[in-house]
Amino acid sequence: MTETLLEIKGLRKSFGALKATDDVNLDVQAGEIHALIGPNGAGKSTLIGQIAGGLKPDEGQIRFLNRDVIPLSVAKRARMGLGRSFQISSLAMEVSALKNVILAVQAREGSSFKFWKQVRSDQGLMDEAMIQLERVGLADSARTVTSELSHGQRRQLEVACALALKPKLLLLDEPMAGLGAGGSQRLTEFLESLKAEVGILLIEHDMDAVFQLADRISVLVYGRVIETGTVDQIRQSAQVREAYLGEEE
Amino acid sequence: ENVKIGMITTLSGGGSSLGIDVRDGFMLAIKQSGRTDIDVMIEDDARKPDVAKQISDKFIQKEKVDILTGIIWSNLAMAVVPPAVRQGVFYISPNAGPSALAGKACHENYFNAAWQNDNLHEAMGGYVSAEGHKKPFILAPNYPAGKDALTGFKRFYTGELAGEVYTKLGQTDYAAEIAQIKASGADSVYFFLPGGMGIAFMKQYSQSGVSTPVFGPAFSFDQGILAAVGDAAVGVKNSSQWSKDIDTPANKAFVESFQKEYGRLPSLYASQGFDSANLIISAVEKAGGAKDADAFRAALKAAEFTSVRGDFKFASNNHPIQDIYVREVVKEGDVLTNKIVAVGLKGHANAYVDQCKM
Amino acid sequence: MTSAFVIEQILNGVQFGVMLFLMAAGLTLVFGVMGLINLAHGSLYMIGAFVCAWVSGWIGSFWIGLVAGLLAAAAVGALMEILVIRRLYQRDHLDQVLATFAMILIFSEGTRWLFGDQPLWLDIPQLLSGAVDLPFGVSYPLYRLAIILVGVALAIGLYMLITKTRLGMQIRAGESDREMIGALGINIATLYTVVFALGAALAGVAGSFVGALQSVQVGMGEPVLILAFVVIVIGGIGSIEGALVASVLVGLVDTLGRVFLPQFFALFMEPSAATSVGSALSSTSIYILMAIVLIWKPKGLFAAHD
Amino acid sequence: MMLALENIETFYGPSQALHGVSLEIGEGEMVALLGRNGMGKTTTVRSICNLSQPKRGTIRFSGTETKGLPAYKVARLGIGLVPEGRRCFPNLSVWENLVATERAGSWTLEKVYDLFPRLKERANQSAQTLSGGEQQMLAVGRALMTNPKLLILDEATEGLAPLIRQEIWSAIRTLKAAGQATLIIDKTLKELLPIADRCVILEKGRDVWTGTPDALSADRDLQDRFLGV
Amino acid sequence: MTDTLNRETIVNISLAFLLLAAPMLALALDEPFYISLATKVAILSLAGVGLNLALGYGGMISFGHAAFFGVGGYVAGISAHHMFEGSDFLGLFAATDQLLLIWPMAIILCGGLAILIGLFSLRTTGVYFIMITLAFAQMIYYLGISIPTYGGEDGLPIYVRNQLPVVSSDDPLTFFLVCYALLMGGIFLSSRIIGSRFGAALQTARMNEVRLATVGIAPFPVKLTGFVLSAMITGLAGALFAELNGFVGPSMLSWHRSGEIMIFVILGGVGRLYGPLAGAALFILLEFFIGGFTDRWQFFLGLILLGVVLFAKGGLMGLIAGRARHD
Ligand SMILES: Nc1ncnc2c1ncn2[C@@H]1O[C@H](COP(=O)(O)OP(=O)(O)OP(=O)(O)O)[C@@H](O)[C@H]1O
Ligand SMILES: Nc1ncnc2c1ncn2[C@@H]1O[C@H](COP(=O)(O)OP(=O)(O)OP(=O)(O)O)[C@@H](O)[C@H]1O
Ligand SMILES: [Mg+2]
Ligand SMILES: [Mg+2]
Repeated sequence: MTETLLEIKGLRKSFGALKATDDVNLDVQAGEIHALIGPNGAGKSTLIGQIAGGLKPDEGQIRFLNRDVIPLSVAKRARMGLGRSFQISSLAMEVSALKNVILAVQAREGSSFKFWKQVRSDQGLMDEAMIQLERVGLADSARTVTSELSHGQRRQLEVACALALKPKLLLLDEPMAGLGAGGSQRLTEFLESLKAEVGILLIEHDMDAVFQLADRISVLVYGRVIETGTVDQIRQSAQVREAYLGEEE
Repeated sequence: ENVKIGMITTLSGGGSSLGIDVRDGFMLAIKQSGRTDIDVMIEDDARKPDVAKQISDKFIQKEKVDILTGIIWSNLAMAVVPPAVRQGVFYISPNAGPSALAGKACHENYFNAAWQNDNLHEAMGGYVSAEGHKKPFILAPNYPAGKDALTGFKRFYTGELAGEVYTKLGQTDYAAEIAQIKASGADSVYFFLPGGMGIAFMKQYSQSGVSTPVFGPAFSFDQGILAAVGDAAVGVKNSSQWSKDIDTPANKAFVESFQKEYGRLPSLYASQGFDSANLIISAVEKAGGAKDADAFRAALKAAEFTSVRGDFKFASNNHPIQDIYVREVVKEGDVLTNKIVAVGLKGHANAYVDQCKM
Repeated sequence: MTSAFVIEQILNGVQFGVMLFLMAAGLTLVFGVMGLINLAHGSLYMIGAFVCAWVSGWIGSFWIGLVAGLLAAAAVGALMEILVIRRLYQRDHLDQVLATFAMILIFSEGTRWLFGDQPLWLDIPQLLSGAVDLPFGVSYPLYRLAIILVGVALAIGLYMLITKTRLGMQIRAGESDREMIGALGINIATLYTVVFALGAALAGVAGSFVGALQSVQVGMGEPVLILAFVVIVIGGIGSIEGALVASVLVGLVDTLGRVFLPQFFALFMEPSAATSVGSALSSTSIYILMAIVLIWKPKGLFAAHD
Repeated sequence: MMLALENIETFYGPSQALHGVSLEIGEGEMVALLGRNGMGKTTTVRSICNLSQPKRGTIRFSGTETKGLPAYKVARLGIGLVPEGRRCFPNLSVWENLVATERAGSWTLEKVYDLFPRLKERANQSAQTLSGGEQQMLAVGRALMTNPKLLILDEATEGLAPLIRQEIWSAIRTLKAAGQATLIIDKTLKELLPIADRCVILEKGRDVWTGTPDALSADRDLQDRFLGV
Repeated sequence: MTDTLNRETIVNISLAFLLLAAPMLALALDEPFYISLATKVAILSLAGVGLNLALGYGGMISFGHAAFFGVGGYVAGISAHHMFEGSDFLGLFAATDQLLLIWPMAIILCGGLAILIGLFSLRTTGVYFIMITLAFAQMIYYLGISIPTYGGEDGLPIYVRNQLPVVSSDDPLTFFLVCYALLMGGIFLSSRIIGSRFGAALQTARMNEVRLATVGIAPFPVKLTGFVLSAMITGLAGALFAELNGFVGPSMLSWHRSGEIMIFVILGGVGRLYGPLAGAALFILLEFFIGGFTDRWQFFLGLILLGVVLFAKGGLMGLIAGRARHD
């Protein structure tokens, strides 16, 4: 039987008159990739923000691992096993790629209030971080300062950091954006292989990837989920074609 | 062997004009004495206590001075004087005279050649009383010197007050206080607001059209500052132990030679610098240098020099016993200056003599 | 305590506030809008006041002095931007702190070198001397009313410049992404020189106006600097209307605190202790105000963006 | 030639990102710049705009050599940039972003609003709070408002929904038909190749292949080697 | 890459050595005064080391560290004052002249104060943080100038010399060595902290708080802890400074002092272990030597500082040891 990782009920969030999230119901099961698609400005990132904790919903429920997480801080939710990547990358720019990942590993492993032991001499931490970098194909750039990474490389690094948390649920906000055609393909395969260990809520405008990966797809338009279904169902839906897909080949 | 004097004074930033006047008066006296056995080293304390302390360490430890002098501000004096005199060095104050150093923390090697901080205020308190004012409004900044000032005033003015206000140190806008003065029905105003605060207050006071007479200590009406206060100051009575028009030969010669040397009229501070130097010179003369501390101390205490302010003696706590005059700001041609109109206190010492156990 | 007294004190508070705005206006532009930490702003204010005092003492007209003060501050500002500040945009904010701190030393000593050690004399112009009668039996110095007018006019002018003109948009854009605005064809370097000079000119004007009320002396810019930063931060960085509101708020709190706090404590304390405690508290009132505002609204009252 | 790069070499501090890139764009031509992540596409764009001045090599735009010119002068020669990562001015509203750097020409506010109605809807919203895709639209609109002779699109369709992407592509086609010269970087070969006149592939800071889209489409091996497809 | 690292290490060792050698040399040349100058450098460097932890590593630009510096100083001063008067503090604590009690007291008090200030201030960021820390420091400053018991603006001279076990704190060289040891201890502690897990979190808080929270570390406690540690080090420096000068006063609490400590850090190189030492040493030596040379010394000091900012990226350490390494 599958376990429900995330369950959202009746979620609402407005910015002034704008309803960015309007009565959203959604769930993600273990071992599932649930894709969230929708036009620009539909409220996808806003939804992710509320799940991860950066934004406070106005109304509704978010349950993660059967626990109401709305009162919890971003950091607490992350420690519970909620990993995320940002649409516009958000990294520690002045340190190396490796250090960004190390921080994630260290946070997962336990307290950061250790003042004496040097990170540099903590081989376990380093090895673990390298493994994550390798998985996303960034091992060569491990020692490069993040601000010197190209755009695409930074996107990969975000994913590595999220993975280093060994999350139960990954929230990925357009991970393919900025990756070249080849990079997207590789990431697609990689996410496919992750499925077994972690549930994924995937936002992506790259339809090739979405159709290839998703077990289920929800379509968000003006803050509302207009449809949820399998790849085929969504492909067929006239409503979705009109609002989002357009005349795909 | 030469007598070595270290002068620590404020020569840069705001407030530097006081230090410069003290220095110039002091050096004028040294020059006039024609002595070649006195070396004076001068350094700028930038009005910072720790810098002053550092310079004093340098003067004492490196230059091995016999005498320190020059400090303008009480808080700097408090940082420098106690440790210096304990190391056996003499300190002659040409300006600051905090009550602690006159009372409990007095020391046999500390001499003040200017005044105890309360002196000028006490004189004004007495004068305002004597002039028959019944309701003065008094104000000063909220810090020890300000509190001492008003306490000093009240020591000799014992009647009713229209109001007593402590302003913020460094405040520059006095509209609110002026309105309070207006509303209080005061028949006179006494203020102690040193430096730019006093200039600002006087300007704004005269602009406000309030006509209640103003009294103050000399600090806000002294030669250096009068030009900046402008005509607003004319007619204001202020208390001082010195004035340019004190009619003694020594003072006449001082005013004339100072003006000749530096091209400006001397200020109160210049006179204090000048007197400090002459005090030292007289003691050096008498004790044959400063190496024999006991002899030198005794010679200082005797104060056998001609002060430009007239009679000068030391009280038992090494602070002056002197006359304090009341002056009035007048215009001589284009120049604003002061004229003595009365004697506020005669042969006055200070309130801390008894607290000093030397 | 009559109502006229209270009204007059409120007026004093507002007036002091607008005066603060006047002093902060240039800094609002340079710091609030361009995002540049210029500690030497107070020095530009001082330079304006000195030149105004000197020229008006020499020629005998406050107004010519005012223009001279404005021009001198603007010129020094432009020079400062070209020679120093321009090299620091790409750097850490803290380098600006160090560089402009160094400029304070240079300007203060330079001014002393040029103008001597004594404070200078500067009086209010004949035209604006005297008092006017207002309702409720309050009579108020004309010059201070004029300052209120100039301050408010400047506030409106700046507000229009910043929010309504293309120039204003470009300045703000330059603050957030200097490289990008250049890549879109705007000569941000020259633009910033001009704006910096404008900010300096405003400082010069403020110095001249306020110098006539206070003492024109070396170091006069320092308290102004802190107050101006306080005002801008309370108002919310980048917001002109915020700076104006904050100025008036600070002016009122400071003035009314000074007047009424000692009286308040006198209700239940003996008089001398009340004066003491009251004035000690009122000395810090604006800092307490700032702390409260920032604890309540961490980005100031009129946060331009969060 | 409108734009000609000859053997340019560009550094970030001590590290060299371009090791000799040459490329040309003629009037009305549309050139696609391709390559895997980190191969130097963006650096090439930055070099053209003089945001990173090349250390060696020459760049001519409309007959002017741009060496040593400040970036704003290069831009005023007629280059409109849609930078990687959008870089809208966050503290400006949508409308302000569009008009702050506008230069006269055929593109006007109305036309941009017609192209992206969403921007009109959000005209007074601060750019910071726009969704990713909306910011992307804004960046494109902002560049168009400068009415450039050469439009540079660095991943301009990143993060855009398929429908909008189709609109942008059709807008690009319209632009091209109107004779707009364009340098374009984009990952969706499917849409890019049909409209590009020429393709240049970068590999480790060098241009390793130049040719027609047809030749590229035909050559799986080439794609595999340099684009990782 | 490794050679810049080595270069910084070499520079660091040289700085530490020079500071240690200066008073020895002074003693050999019979110029004991320079010992107290070196002591001043050591103490103010320590204050800078404290600030650097918050400002350089944690990105918390505190413009109120004088509050801690001064409070540290006042602990020493007040304690000595009561010792001298033979009275108790508020009738509660017996006065002590044992530095080994006074120092921890200063450190703990500053830590407590920093918790209080930090709890409020850390809600803000950037320039707002700069100003709110200034606000708190100003409140304490005005408290300092208006409390008559402890001298108000005039300050409080320390008449009794506080004591250390075994060694004599009265001897300038001994006192220098004590300060030097504490400075080196402070730097070593900083270096451990920075390299630790906590240090990694603290530095990420500077660069990107969102990132820190995203990996599951709450930024607020990290920043608060960093701020408190920083305040404690600066507070200790304040206690030493009071001891050195034999005096405390509100000038130790003033914003000029906060600014000066900040200038040391920036001048030396923000976020460099030995930056505060380099900065404080240069500043104090300049102040001392040009001060003895001309009245207009502040003008020249200004020019020199300006030269350093314009031509040395990353302060003195940037100039002599190259770019900082963060990986
Ligand atoms: N703080 C805010 N204030 C006002 N409006 C906001 C704010 N944040 C987001 N919005 C608006 O809410 C809507 C939803 O934004 P969101 O970022 O969630 O979109 P999205 O679905 O992720 O779009 P995209 O695919 O373009 O990234 C947008 O129209 C955006 O402009
Ligand atoms: N600011 C910088 N400092 C140092 N090196 C940099 C900097 N920016 C980019 N680089 C390096 O230069 C090389 C080229 O980067 P560039 O951004 O041009 O790649 P790109 O082809 O645009 O990649 P992407 O498709 O990921 O955007 C990369 O190896 C990158 O690491
Ligand atoms: Mg989004
Ligand atoms: Mg790129």
